[in-house]
Amino acid sequence: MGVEQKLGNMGMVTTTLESAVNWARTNAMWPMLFGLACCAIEMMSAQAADYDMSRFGMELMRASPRQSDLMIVAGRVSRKMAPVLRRLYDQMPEPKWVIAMGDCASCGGVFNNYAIVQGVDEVVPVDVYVAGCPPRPEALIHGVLTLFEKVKGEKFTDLAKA
Amino acid sequence: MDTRLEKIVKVLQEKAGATYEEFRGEVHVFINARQIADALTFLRDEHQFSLLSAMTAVDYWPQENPRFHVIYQLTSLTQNLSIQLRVPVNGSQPKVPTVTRVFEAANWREREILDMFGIEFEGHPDPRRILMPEDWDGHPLRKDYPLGYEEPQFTFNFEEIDVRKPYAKE
Amino acid sequence: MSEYQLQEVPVGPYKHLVSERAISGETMLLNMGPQHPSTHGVLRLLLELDGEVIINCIPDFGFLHTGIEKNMEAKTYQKAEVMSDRLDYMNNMGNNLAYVMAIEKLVDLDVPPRAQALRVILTELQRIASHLVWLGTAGLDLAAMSVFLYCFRERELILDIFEMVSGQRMMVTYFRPGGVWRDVPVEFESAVRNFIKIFPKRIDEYEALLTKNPLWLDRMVGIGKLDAATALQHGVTGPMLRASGVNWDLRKVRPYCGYEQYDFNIPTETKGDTYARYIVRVQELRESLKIVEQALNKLPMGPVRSDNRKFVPPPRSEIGTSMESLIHHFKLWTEGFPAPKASVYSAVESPRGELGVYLEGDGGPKPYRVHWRTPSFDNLSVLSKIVKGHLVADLIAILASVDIVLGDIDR
Amino acid sequence: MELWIEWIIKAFVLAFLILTGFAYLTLYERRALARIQTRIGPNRAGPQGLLQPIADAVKLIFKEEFTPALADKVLFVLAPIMTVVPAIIIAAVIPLGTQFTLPFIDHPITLYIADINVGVLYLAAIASIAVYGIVLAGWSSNNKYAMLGGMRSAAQMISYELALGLCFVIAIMLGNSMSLLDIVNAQKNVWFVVVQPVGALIFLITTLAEVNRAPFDMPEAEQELTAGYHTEYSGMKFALFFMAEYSKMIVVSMIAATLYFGGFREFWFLQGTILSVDHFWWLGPIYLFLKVVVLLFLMIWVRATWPRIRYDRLMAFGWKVLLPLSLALVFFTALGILLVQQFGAIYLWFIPISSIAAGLIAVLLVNLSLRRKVARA
Repeated sequence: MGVEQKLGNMGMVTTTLESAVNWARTNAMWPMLFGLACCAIEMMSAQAADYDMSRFGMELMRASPRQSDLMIVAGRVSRKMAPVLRRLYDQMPEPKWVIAMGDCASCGGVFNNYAIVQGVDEVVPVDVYVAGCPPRPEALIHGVLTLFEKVKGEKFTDLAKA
Repeated sequence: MDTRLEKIVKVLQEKAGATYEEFRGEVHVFINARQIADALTFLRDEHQFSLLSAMTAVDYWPQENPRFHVIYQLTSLTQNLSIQLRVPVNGSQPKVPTVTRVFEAANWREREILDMFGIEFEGHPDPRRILMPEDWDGHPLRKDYPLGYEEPQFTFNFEEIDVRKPYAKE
Repeated sequence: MSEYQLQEVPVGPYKHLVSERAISGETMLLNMGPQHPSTHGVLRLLLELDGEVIINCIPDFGFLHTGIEKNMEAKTYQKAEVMSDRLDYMNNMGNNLAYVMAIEKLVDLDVPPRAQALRVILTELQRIASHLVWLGTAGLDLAAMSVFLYCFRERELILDIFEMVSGQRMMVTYFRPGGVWRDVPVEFESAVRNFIKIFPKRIDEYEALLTKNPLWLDRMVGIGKLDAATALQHGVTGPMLRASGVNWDLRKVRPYCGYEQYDFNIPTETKGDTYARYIVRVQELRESLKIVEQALNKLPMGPVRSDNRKFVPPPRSEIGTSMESLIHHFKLWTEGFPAPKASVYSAVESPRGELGVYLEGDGGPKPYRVHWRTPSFDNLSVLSKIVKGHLVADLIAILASVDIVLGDIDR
Repeated sequence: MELWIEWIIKAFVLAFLILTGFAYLTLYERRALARIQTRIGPNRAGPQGLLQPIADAVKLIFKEEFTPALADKVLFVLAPIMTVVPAIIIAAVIPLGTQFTLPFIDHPITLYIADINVGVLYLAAIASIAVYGIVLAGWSSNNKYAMLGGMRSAAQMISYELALGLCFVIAIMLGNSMSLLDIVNAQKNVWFVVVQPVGALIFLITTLAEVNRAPFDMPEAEQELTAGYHTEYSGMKFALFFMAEYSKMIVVSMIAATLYFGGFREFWFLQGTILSVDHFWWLGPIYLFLKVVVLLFLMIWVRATWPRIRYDRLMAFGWKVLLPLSLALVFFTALGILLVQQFGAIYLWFIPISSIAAGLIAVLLVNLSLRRKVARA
């Protein structure tokens, strides 16, 4: 964890700092360049001209997990991929968030079978689930904005405890 | 049946004791496992069936003998013809000689069949699983392998499912 | 100072595939993927490198294995179609087409001409969309990033058309056994015409950015050469095979859906390198557009679904008046239709090559076995041959030119 | 006494300028790229996205710092510092303007930190230090991608430093001095880009390689080496690399403007008017700023348009095309200067004409070889 873990509760100072930091985090959340299946194509569409996630400062897709804040699990996660996914998640520095994009990542979707992990929340903790198969880019952006709302309410003390 | 195919099937019948079926214009030739490599070489070299379009298997479980059919779908580009060879395989210790020396496309296809059906290909240069993890148990496309159905979660069975379903913790 | 040591990739299962030098540590084993920006998904390539020269390339995949074939066996023929969309997720219409054509062949079902023409229009649009994604990502892989965004801009136009006809952008499930889901809305024609009008200029734009660009030529020409004999040995089909000089396109040689009525060329190149594949695909964009235009001009009026009530549900209006229709409707949507105990193999030309469906019925309403002969699977198998001796940077270009879709490979 | 206070203040101002410049350059790049790509770009943080760099910075500060277990800890921490420091101190010799007199105490303040007589040498020396940081970062991360990135960086730097150095030499010869201030003043009447256009072009190309910008962004080639030398860096350490790259972009643009585009001097047609630098001292920084913005846009434009060149081609291009060509340019420039001294100023035209001819020949040869390659393949 970053600096805040060492801060603890300092009353008003941290509250103001908290909101400033959370504002920064919502405005500069760099997603990991990481696509699995069909949803990855819609994620790319969301980056492209018609939807343009760059408006939220999210066009800096980082290829290295070390530099990313947000993991968008775009697509179905197979049993073979699950350990890799977890490892990628572990490689991301704190604080980090996960969006389960699409039905497959959220709950297994139409693939209720031996090969697919029934919801990526079995492997990594998920912050926001986006429904759809695949979700429209607007739906993904809505998911991202929902995550922003969540991040804005985060407290340093909670993070320090975790 | 196309007259050109007729000739080929006749040769296969004589040489390898093959039988054939016809369905909606498709010719399926049943052939012995031992002769498959020779038959494919014959088709490739003498009748320009240069493309192994598809190769797969079917499981007729619980029928045991033959339990599997290994299927070779061949295409001839010059003659614009297709022919399907089917090799019946026994259920206990299924084994088929490899055809990687005839068609390199068979390399991965055979690995896939090994992975999915557990049919061994004798003499295969790289017999590893291809799609499933190395340590996976069983062969998913066999009919006796369960689909792996998991009960979906709905509002009324929330708690029941939550007890069983694993969740990742921070 | 800590002792410096690189973490080694465990050689274990790959011992027989890498050279002696890799085991002694003389060459470097580099693990590329499953998470890597240019493996187009979750492909893992184990590279053996001497400096930056590739000695060995061992593809490892299955990270997206979805069990689609098994899952389709557990559903009725109509319901299983939903799975087909999710195989090759760039070519949803094409997958639907391959699957419904296999069913139609299995149960011997006729398709009215309007539905045939609609199928042609939509699969060709899908081909354009798929090639656009390919062109965009290939550009992105070689760091020509603007092309990517331009391509996606045009792709949106196609997706809008898909949404208009089927209600979904990607997972359309629009073609149904015996025809299409329902007739296209009235705006369909103007939307497609608008696209036909806009698109040629846009192709010129991409070509202006890339085709003659010296850096692009430098990255592409002479890289990853594949000769026709090797290609056929490995079962390579589609644009990759045509770039190696084999004129083989199922739309021409075994016309389906009435492709024989349309006048179009099959672009072929002879050099078989990365650039040839690029040229073939870009020309295919134009050819597909030609087909779309012709099909749209000829689009016949009439029903869009076969009236064989044993396999095709009756229209809504009939259900209220005809008892027989009601029973058919009920039977079809609860139980499904039975198919004979036989097998067929039916193939269409997908943007990546021969997309074949092996479908076997057992007399019941569920397919006994569905096998997808997916083009990317075979196209990828040739990769380790054509990258040998090239640099890591070339691997990216070659991989981009192979145009793999991992959903297509892993199924 | 007064002197060192002045220096400290100037140094702070300069560092502040470059660091703010770096921050806003990222925004400038993202917005410009977005424009080229028919997008909008960041516009949610603050009005028109103006607070975007601050959000990025704050986020990165509060991000977890991470050092891989098997990394070389000392060098791992040192590497980003070694990259960022040269990028900032290199600006010390760049003249931002003439000078002005402080009111009340009548003290002249020059708009540069140091006007050392071997300013150009200083530039060349400091610019080549930055590569150590990158190589060390690649090596110390204990990551194969990072190491490949670091190695590429070293090789690339060596092959382009020579052509870059020769372009410095051309400017030195034309300016008849190694002091940057003198070089700027020598461009009062005619910019060196007019005298030696090909040299300016080569300078721009080599600086692209020098700062690892597309199409020469080998060390961090995202599609090949995931993130190259900074694969393992997170949080503030990564931000330092980011800072170094963008500060270097600014600084090399400043150098390019200084050596070839008249530095802080006004446009030639404004000479003698009220808009001349001689008239108002504060116009100097403004002119320089405008030139830098244009040059930066050029870099962004190139990035948006061109594919990445291949690693070995890049070296071949450096050694086989740029180096001989710049040597020829040095020769032509020297010859031209000699002619001017012997026969009069009209012979100045010899330099641009001969060098454009040489440049065209080079382009032709490259084109021919490419065409041969296409035909052969």
